Amino acid sequence: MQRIGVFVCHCGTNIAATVDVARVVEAAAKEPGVVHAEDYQYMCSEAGQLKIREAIKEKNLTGIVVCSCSPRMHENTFRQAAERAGINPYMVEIANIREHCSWIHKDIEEATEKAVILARAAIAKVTLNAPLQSGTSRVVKRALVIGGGIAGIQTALDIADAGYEVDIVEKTPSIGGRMSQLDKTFPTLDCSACILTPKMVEAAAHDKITIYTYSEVEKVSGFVGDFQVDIRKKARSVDMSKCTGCGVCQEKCPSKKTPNEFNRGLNTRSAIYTPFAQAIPNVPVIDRENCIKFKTGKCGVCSKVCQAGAIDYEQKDEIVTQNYGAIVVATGFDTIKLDKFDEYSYSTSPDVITSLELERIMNAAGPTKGHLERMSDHKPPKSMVFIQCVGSRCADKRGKSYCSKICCMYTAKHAMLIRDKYPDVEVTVFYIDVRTPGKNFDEFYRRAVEEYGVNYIKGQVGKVAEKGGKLLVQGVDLIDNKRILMETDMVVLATAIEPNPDVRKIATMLTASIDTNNFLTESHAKLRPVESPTAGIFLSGVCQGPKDIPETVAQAGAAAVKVVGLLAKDHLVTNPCTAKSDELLCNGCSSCEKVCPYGAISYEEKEVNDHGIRETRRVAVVNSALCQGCGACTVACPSGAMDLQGFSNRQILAEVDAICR
Amino acid sequence: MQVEKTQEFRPKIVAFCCNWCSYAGADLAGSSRLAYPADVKIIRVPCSCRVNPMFILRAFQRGADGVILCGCHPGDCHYTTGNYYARRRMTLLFSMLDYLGVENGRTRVEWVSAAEGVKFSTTMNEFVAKIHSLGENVRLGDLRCKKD
Amino acid sequence: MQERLIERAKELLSDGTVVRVLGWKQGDLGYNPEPAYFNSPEELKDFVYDGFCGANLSKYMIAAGKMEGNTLVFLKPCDTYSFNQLIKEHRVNREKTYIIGVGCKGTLDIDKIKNAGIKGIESISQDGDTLKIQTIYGEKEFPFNDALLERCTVCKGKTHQVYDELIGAEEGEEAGPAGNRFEMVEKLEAMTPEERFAFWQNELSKCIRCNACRNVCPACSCLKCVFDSNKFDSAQKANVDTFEEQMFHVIRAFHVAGRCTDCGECSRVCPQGIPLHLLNRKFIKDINEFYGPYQAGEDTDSRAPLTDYTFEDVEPGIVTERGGKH
Amino acid sequence: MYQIKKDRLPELFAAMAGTQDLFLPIRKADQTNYGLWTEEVQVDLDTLKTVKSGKDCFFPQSETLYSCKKEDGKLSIDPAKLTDEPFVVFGMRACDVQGLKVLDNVFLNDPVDSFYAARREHGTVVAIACHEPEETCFCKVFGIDAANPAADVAAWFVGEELYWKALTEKGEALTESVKALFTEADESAVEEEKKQIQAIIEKLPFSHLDLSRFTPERTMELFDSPLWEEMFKPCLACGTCTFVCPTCQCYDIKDFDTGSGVQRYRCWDSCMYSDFTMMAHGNMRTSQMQRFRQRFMHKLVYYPANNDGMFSCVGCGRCVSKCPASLNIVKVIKKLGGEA
Amino acid sequence: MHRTEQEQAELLKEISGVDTKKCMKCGKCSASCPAYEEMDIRPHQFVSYVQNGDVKALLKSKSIWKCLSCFACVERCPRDVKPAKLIEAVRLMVIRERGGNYLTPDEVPELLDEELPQQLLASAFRKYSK
Repeated sequence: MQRIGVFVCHCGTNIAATVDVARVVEAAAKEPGVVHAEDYQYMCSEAGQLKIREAIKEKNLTGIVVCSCSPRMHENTFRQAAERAGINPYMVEIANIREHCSWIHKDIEEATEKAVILARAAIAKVTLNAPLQSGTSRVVKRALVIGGGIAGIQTALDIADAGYEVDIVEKTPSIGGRMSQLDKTFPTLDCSACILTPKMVEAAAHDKITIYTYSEVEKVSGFVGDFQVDIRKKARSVDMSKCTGCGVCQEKCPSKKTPNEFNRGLNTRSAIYTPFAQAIPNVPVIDRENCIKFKTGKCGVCSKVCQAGAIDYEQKDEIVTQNYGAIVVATGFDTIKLDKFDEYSYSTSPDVITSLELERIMNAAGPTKGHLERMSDHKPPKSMVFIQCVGSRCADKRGKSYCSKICCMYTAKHAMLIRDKYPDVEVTVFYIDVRTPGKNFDEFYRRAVEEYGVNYIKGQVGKVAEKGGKLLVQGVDLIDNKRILMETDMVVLATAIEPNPDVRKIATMLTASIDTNNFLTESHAKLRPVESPTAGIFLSGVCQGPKDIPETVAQAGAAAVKVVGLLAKDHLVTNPCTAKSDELLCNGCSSCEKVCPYGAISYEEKEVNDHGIRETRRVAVVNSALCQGCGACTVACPSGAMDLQGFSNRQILAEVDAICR
Repeated sequence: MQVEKTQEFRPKIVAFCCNWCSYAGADLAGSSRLAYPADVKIIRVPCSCRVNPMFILRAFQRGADGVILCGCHPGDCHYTTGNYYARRRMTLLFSMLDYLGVENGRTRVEWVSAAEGVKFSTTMNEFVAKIHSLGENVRLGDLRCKKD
Repeated sequence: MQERLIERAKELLSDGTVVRVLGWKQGDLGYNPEPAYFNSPEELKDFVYDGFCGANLSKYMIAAGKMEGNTLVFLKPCDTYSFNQLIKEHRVNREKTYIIGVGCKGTLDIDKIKNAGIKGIESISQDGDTLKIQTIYGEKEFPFNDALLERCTVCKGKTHQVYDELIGAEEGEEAGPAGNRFEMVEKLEAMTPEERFAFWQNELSKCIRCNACRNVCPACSCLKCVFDSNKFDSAQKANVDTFEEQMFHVIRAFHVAGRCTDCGECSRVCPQGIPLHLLNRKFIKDINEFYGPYQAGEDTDSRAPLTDYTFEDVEPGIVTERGGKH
Repeated sequence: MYQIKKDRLPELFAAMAGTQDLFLPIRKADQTNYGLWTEEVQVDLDTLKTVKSGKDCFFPQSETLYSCKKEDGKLSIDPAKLTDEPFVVFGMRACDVQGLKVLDNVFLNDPVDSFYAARREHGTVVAIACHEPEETCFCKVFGIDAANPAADVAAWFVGEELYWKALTEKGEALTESVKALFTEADESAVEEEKKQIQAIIEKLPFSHLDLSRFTPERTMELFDSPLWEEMFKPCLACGTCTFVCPTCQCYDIKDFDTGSGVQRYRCWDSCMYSDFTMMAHGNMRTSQMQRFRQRFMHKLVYYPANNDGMFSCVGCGRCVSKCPASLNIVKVIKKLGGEA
Repeated sequence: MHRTEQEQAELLKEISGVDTKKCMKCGKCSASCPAYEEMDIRPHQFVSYVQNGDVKALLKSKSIWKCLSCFACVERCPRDVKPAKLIEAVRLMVIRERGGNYLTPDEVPELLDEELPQQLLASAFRKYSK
């Protein structure tokens, strides 16, 4: 029989003003097993904790119930106090009589009665508590960053600079990400490549950073401190150690009709290609789907022209298995598909483009070598219309409910750059709101209007139609309350951004939670913004929510610090509230295994002695290092063999009974 | 056994709340001083998927008049998938209880995030009101557990 | 057909494919054959296969799988669903089992015959669509179809889901009478909660907690049932209170939900004639409606509905919204 | 001997129930079991065998022995009240009546079971002769005469009449209390019925089972028979046979925590259950074969050995018709008795 | 029955099923409207007028007879506000206030016009049959 001590906290007047603390003590003292009950002003104070420690020693207590604030607040405090007095910290239960009682009830009678019942439930539970031992698990001093954009690069650099090994896995043939596609950046208008390339080079040169490009994460197992990850290095068909990056192969490649992804399909590329000139690594890949050699078996031009003999058609995908202590997700974003926005004629007119396409058009290395021209007839436009919020702030299924955050600013940038370089081009921006929170942002936008004469019209465009080589824009000016019907040469859509479509697959592998928009969920919206609720998984960049470059870089650094904080530990303490299977009751039916999100349950053929019957049975075994203690298995188990330590069937039933008594 | 007709009906309500979202939501309701009747007593479980149908039946056996299960919103489960299993289990269980002729308002599932103190409080107020309208649970109780 | 089965069993015993045969043995009344093991060709003289061989032998294969050597088992089409489900749950040993899928014309319910007032039955024989019943009170006749077990009036079909060979189950065989198996469930759903409560009170109060339903159920294959262990303080041997009837049957149905193949054994064996299949079918109906059609035992590797989910699953509130009457 | 028209039976029931509880076969949800008579119930005297025997009326499936409570550190015990009011059980059959005698030997001998004794003392049994015995019946094997049930009152249905004859003092007293409803009748009225019943019984398939091998001397031989291993195999280990049996008397004692106290109750147990006679060290019968053997050895060997040769089977045949695996005591008697 | 303007606004929301609070004032409805130039009060204004309880102006507006019920605004509204349903509701309110049909079904054929869009006809007939 447990010897239980009950400690009722006044919390100043927070509890004592609505709960008759003395009556709670009196009632608790009568409960079976209770040998000590007292109250105190502030149980969490050093003096309060001392009372607990003294009582444990004097009365030989084996179980502690503290009636106080939420266990989310001070459970740890009281567990530590108990531990210091020599009893197992998991022999402590909290009755939440503040948040769940005194703060929400006014009537003292009612509140006191409820506090007594909550205390009773905690006493009933602690009666069945058993000492639990936390285990420890190792921390592998190596981090994985998934995604090699600016977020991933920055995170990797910061972790590596702190002295830990980092691997970057990038799906495309080069690191650089979206930022490498941008021409200029707001609000300072510096060239994107000029500020990104040095970072890329730094990452590539860093002796603590290993970069896997053209690679994907294939499988993740393990848990915080010790994830095991399979990385699939897709066959590049080019030997990285031999290639000099001379580029002859790309020039000579006869298959040049593949839409160029880097230029958003505005021009084409060869089947063997590097996405862009500054690519890191500067080693091409063969796109096997479009390569004549792979399609027909004939050709082999690249192999013939390669002086270094780097072309290797036989190369196979390779799986690299590596252990990591922490994983950072930096999978970034893409623009949404516009197939549901027919009113803007995006899919029918080549002169209606997205902002990201405009970036490529404006870029000196882009499809037009930086000349602003219409994609239909390659003539320079005389007027341009920008439409904001295309697919953002949408309540219906066509778009996204959120604000994409960056569009207002890049549109101002585009408008400004165009007016600067081509002053004769009329630029009109249709907007709903102009949102410019950020340092020097509103000033930037005002300059576009005031200095560069960009025409901002409040009102969404209803329709864009092609008419005689021109685009007819039908809108409305909400300020003047008049219809606008204007002809223009180009229309640029500020297309909503969305998380990279691959993120759902990755999140599932990582058991990291994801919201309805596919953004990864942070552990706490305010206080833990760069951590996933899944321990050991961190978030960097737009995968967590829309953000611009400075914010991304800031978050990348923050994620890196969190990773470093984790990797700096020698070992981690594991949660002892894990599932446990009673092998005498287990049928080996596999129901539990199917619902375990952590792959913590496996099966063994085990010799059991069931009351004298000896036989070999297939029984479930829980890996307590993997188990996170959710309890899904305990309900899936029909025989009741699976139970959860710390929240056992009998403990919860005891609470139910005590409450309903 | 005589039930005092004059005495005001004070329902017994058990609320199972997952540790990560709903229990925190209840804490937020508390720190925001959002009142709900004292008839509701919360049991903390790690996840909504920890709640066994037997716990719910047991509560009714012991005289509970209503049982509510709160967990993280689908997609937000701390354990990724727990509430999806809970959702199926509870849907089927509630449907079965309804089929047996138990008033279906006596059981409820609500997804309450840690940020939804208001929702927690409103939900509990609504639920208590519903149980008041249904009255005492007689169809799923155990006579032996009635205090006489 | 019986002769063909015996012949084949003898062959398989003689050539060493199997060391024992699990089938049905002639009873001492016209209608009570029992499941039995036959260890030698000679013992097979007592083998019988007729309309009263309703017993689903799948569950016996859990025990048989632990015995030395291979076992030949005869499975009717609907029994094979149970066997498959047991394979899925790692409860039987497929390697050590030789399955002969036997054709089935429907199995019979002796109580239906007795309830029609036919007493003192000495023997029963089939003549076309009619059962000829010899009793001490004279000869009686009874239509074959009227004597079918409820489950056979809503036959799942004549296709075996797993077997090594088939006997008497020819291709394209007509399915049995295919009634709507959810008819009674729907009827109950259409009642008011008060009526439903009264219906189930009436039925469940008959329960004597003999556990026949559980022990015969191929899905109830737990080594130790929760109702026999103290894990939930749920071990009770009798229904001391009506709550216990509800608790036992609801939880049992819940535990087999998504695993129950609707073999109907529970209702067949209940000494008090409680229509237990109506509980299981309610879950089956709900699962089909909420999560898409699912037939347990059709395969050996799919996820059961309760160990699966989709992001878009209906919310438990559907029960209130759908509501039924109040 | 008295007689009363069948259609006046409701009046008879009302008269008996006026002064005491009346239990009789009631049809509910398509099954017939003993229950308390009220005007609403559907009395069913046509069904030969109720699902559960009338044993329930004297030895209920579960009954509370006492309840206890702890309040303010003090324990109080409240024993259950023993039956102290008279009651009538109407409609039992000869086999069930014999079943009570089997129970009597167990519960009324020292140490006396006070709960059972109180019910036996206050209960009056009216038994009906079996008009149409069925193929599962084999009471004759145990020397029971279904045409002459040996209860407090014996009754016969002949045509539209019920004939009534008190056999004991309790029976006389009951008869006295409802005599106003009866008319006098002649014993000869039921002679033909009795003969008919006995003639049918002669023809029943199980009426001539040979019990000669079931003797105390053969205990070990029967116990060690290799046949058990073969016979038990289809057994599902359910308790159907036990719970429908009029003579099974094993019970388990359990505690129920009501939340505010503890109720100690007893309920029928079944030797078929794996936790039957489970003790702290484990179970002495570890296999189903052993439990299966226990049931039949008890009925056919151990009990008679201790009770002057009285078998604790009465041939009611309930297990024959209810066993889910079609096992039954008849198959055992035949097999062990050397017939099959 | 006499209603205050605020009650009328509530009624309009109820009839139309429109939640005017969802409007983010982007103007896409008006920008999409083919009858925009004909209207004195524009589709986007209908939403804010109802939101502000200014129903009298709407009841008098000629816009309600100019709306073609083409549902372009409903289709394109990013916030799923459905201005056309609101306009339809105002129309209904006018018709009901006038105390019944002021055109009989026989009169409809006379008004038929080859160029009249089918949708308008359907919607007009619905209006008259109320």
